[in-house]
Amino acid sequence: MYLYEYQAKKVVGEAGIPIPINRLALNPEEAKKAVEEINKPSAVKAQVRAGGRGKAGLIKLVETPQEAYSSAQEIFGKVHHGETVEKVLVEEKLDVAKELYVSVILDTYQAKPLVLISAEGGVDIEEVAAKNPEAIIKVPIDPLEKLVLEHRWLEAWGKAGLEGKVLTQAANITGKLLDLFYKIDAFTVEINPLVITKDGKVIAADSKVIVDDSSLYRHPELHDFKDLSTNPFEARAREIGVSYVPISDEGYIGIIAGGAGLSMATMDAVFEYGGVPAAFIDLGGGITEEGMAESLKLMLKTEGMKGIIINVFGGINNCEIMARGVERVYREGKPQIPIVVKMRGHSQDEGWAILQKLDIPIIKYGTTDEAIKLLLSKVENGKEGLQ
Amino acid sequence: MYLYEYQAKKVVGEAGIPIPINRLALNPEEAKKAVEEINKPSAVKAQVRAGGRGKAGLIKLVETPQEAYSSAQEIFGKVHHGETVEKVLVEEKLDVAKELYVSVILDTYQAKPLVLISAEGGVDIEEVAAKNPEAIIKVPIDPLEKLVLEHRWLEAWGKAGLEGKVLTQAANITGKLLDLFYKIDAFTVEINPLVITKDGKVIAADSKVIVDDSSLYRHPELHDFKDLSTNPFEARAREIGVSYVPISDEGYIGIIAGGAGLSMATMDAVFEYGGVPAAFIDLGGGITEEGMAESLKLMLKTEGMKGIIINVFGGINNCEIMARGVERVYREGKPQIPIVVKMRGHSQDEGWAILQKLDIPIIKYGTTDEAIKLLLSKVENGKEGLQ
Amino acid sequence: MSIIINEDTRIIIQGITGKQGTYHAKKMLEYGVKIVAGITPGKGGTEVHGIPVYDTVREAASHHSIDFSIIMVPAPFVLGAAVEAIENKIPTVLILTEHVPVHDTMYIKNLAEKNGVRVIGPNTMGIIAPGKTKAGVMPVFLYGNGGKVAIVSRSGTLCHESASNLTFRGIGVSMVMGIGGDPIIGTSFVDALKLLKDDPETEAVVLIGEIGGSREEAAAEYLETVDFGKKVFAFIAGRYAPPGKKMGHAGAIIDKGVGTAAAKLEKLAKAGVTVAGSIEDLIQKVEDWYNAKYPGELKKFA
Amino acid sequence: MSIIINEDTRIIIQGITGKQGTYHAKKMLEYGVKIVAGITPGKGGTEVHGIPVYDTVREAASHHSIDFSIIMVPAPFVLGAAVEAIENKIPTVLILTEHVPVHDTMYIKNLAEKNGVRVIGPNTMGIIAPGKTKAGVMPVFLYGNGGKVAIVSRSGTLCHESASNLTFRGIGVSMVMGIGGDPIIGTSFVDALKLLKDDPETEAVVLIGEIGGSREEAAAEYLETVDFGKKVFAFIAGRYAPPGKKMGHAGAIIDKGVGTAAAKLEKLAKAGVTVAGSIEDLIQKVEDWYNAKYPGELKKFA
Repeated sequence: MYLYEYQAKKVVGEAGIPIPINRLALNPEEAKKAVEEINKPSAVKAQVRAGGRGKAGLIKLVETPQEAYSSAQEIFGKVHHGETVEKVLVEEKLDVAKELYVSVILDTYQAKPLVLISAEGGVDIEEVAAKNPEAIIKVPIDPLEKLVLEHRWLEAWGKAGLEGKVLTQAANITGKLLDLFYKIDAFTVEINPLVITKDGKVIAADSKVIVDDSSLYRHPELHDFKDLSTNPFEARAREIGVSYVPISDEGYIGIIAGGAGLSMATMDAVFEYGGVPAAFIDLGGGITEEGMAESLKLMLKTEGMKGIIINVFGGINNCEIMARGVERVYREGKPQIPIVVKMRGHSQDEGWAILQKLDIPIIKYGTTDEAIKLLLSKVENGKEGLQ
Repeated sequence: MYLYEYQAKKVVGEAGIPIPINRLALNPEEAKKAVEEINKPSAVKAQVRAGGRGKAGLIKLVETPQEAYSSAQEIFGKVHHGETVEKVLVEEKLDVAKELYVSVILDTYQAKPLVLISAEGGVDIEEVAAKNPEAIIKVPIDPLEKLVLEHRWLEAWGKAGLEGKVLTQAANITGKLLDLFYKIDAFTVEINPLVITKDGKVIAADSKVIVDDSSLYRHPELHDFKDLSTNPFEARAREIGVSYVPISDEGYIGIIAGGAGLSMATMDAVFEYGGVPAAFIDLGGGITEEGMAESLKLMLKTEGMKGIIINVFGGINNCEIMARGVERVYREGKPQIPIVVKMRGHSQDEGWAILQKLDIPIIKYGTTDEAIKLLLSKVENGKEGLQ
Repeated sequence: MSIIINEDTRIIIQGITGKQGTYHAKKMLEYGVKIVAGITPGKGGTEVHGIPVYDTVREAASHHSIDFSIIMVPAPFVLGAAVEAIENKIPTVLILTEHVPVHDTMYIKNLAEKNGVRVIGPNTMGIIAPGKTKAGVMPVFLYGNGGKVAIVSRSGTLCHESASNLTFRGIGVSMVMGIGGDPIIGTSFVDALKLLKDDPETEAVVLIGEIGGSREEAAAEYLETVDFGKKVFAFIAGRYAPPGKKMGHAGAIIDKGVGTAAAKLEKLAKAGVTVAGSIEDLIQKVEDWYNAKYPGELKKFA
Repeated sequence: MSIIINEDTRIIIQGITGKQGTYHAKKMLEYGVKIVAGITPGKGGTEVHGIPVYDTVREAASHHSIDFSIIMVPAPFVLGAAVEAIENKIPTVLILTEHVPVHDTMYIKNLAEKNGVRVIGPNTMGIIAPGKTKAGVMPVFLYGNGGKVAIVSRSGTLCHESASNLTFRGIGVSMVMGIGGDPIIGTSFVDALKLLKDDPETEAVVLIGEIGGSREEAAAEYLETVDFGKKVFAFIAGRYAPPGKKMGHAGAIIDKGVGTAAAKLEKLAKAGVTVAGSIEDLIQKVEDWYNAKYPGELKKFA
């Protein structure tokens, strides 16, 4: 789960890390009030996930509450990479003396948290890593270690050239950031820039937080931040307990598959043989008859759909149950587009029997490629009849 | 800090461990209301620290709210080992099938938490340890270990003979008890008895919690429980930043010393040479002139005081500063009882000079014994004149 | 003797009394798997299909020799079950469960390394040595009765896909292992390759990767540094994935150009691996190699 | 050569810029102690009495060889300072601070043992090798210029008391160590006895204990199991303490008859230790032993 800026700031601030004074505003009037309260030159920042907000005119510096009102009026409702601006964060402008960088990321290869520290903040850290790798200090953490204390961060920031009160503040913030990383099951907690103000305070000016979705069951405090996708198909899939992944707006082939690997391989095959997939549904494990039926209905409803491939195995799932799910949809009305099923595994004979009664072509022994080629030929042949 | 029963239960309950339904009552009317709310046969229990409440008639079983009122009326105001009953805990009576024992104690010698588990609960665990030591399962914990998980407690309780749902409940409670031990910096968290009810629930029927006073600065959640001693001398000493320890109600010698060891050795010497100490004040480290003056005044005010020994070193403290503290008291009026000072260490010459001007006898090079003998002879000689 | 498991491997199932545990215990027993015990706290003393159930691994270990544990408990309980198995020094611990919090896997992996325990998974279909034994949920009739090609895959269903097609074409598989689709996993491609290098039953290895992460790149680096001595094929799912899109697995995130299919395939090809553009292509390439090595032997199943 | 410290010992002070740190650094310099550096986060680059101050132990260690660290930071910061010293493998870490949370000391002690670091304290006056060096807050003129008797005590002021009286009577002390008054301490009586057993400068040892705990009993058990070969005296403060009363130290709790002065004295006496009923008695018994061993040598100071 990728948190919005205002959510990430809330989490970072609650971890005891100093953040700029800010207010979330849902309309221009609130943005105006926010600057009145902050009583300082401020920034009005659109809350969208994609980068490049500055260039897109979605961050405005304002001096007065009235300016905040008019800037917010401009920003609200704008669409940025498919996302409509519905919230703005109004935030005090800091008097920046210097910009630092600090993050804790999950080093999945080493299976350890990795703390990254740099005196060169405010820019893309990957650029720093490419141009001047020794400007980044990497501190790997042993996840079995019970206590990781502040001297580690004093040492690292000392190496980065900090001293005096700025050093102790930065070290303290780093310790809190690691605690936060563990506490919220994060993939990434990043502060960039970590600002030293002209009066010597160290403040997390911007932060990025990504949390492990699998851990959300134990984080009721993050439930408000749950990514309620604006895509109704993704939302419906979540209710069913499967995942719906849109692929291309121009797509017309739907993929229902078991497992992310097979879903992607099926998507690849569709492209490979000249088709364009619209979306895939990954059924995951433990799919029920109803879940299968609802998944198929959802895919059928996807705009522009011309053919569906169901590419599943009876492994952790069961062929008979999945076939019954398909059957249930057919009972409510035979779909008007071609459907091809490739299915094998536990209870395959029972599953095949059900599908055969429905006149659905089944690839019993071939590869995914064969199934896709069959489907695409059916879509091609049926074009005139269906349009 | 030794928590009252109702405080310990609150802490244990907040740790997620099931406790009996209970209400704290400050008067008989509240006790009555409590039983109305609990709506079950209950126990009315006086909140005092000393044991033997049952025998002293300070725990009453009641069936009705009216009985609770009259029982509470009997209990309130009673004095038990010097403590007046000002609160009662009203608590549902459990249907006990079996009583178990579990605690986490600080094994100071091994420097490790030690978890004690026994199927023989409800009695004094030291008795069990003496009579049937193998009935107690001891599980030492490595304080460096980040996670101690439930299978340890399943193993231990399984060895103790538990099974089924009772086993999993007891194991879960034990894990939470260890978490609590760490969380509140405890010396002891004990549940005795841990009751298995007739309907198969496992409930912490009684609990004892002792917290490390040195850790209280980081436990704002425990501040309400702070042991505000009813002894005004101890309370005043706490304000000054020293500790006042009453020794004997018949005592007439006051001891002001630096450090617990020297304070106790001085106390021993007073007894050894036939005197009876009333109290000692341990100045601790970093005593100021004012702290010294206030300590001496407090000791002078102690009832029945006939002579005071000041037995101090300039080590972490300073002789001159301590002498100035004494001087300050003398300036407000020369004490009417003999005072003997044994003082040496940092700035001893300056300290001695101040005391000599006040005509206070100083043991410069002798032992504590010499100082006590001198003081006791002065008290003996001055008896008539002072009484 | 196969790698990791063989006909003598004595297995326990942690979570045997759950729905999945009970179902797959039965499937494994039918395959002749030596399941010596099941573990479910609070269910000690009961039985599942005649398999004795214990409250703890320790208790089971006091009654049985244990080589391998399969963890099939729900995600919130995986940490506890895995740590229990590791503390009891079960040599191999396979975690089938999906949606395990990644921080939990991180802890498990580090603790396992400290204790010399092999972890496989989480989020894997398991491991099978066809005709000998299996520890997992794969439908065994798709895996035939043995062969000379090993498959190691991040995706379970792509194991089924490739193993079944190799089986149908008469080539067969020597062993198939799902290493799991999560960002952190216990046993990597490199770990598997190291074992397969010395496996006398395996003459070729199929690696099935996905976009995201760098495990395929690490495999390529490993293959460049050793004289592996066996044929290696590779397929990477997600070649056409839109950049930045999360593709089901948490591990399958393309982040700023790292972990793309193109990068992985290039590195693997450079390390001498035969890379395939699709499943069909993969199966065909293995078949071609097989026919060249053992001309005229193949009898297609279907 | 003395035990633990001697004239060559290079010492750092963690918390040197605090009031106590600055004062006692001066006192130690006056005694000729080799203080090579001080540590205070955020004060790196400054000096205290000419001693360079660093932000971290690591930085200090990159400029100086360090044998010993004295921790004088406030109680809430002791855990961090001690863990820092231990992780930097400073061979001996002495914690002067009182009121350290006992769970912190527990962690410190276990981490130190794992890292082969000796911890002394917390809540100690320190250690002194009279005439050579000191690491602590003791007034040096009470400790003379050496002798043949070592003192090991839970109480700092009882160190001053017994050392000053032995000095005044011309006997002197070879080294004096406060082991600290807390429930958990780094170096125990037994640890000290093991070192003193092989110390050529020490011919007799004075143990000064207190009621509570079982460290004196452990010392008695140790002395029963080895041929210690040196005279041992003991005094236990708190013989007359009312049972169950907390006597200032958290460690000095009489709990249900365990750790009483009587029990400790009996065990020590049984182990061949000469036990004393008061300070005067203790000093007198040491003097008697000395006079018997070195007749006519004593010249009293006062």
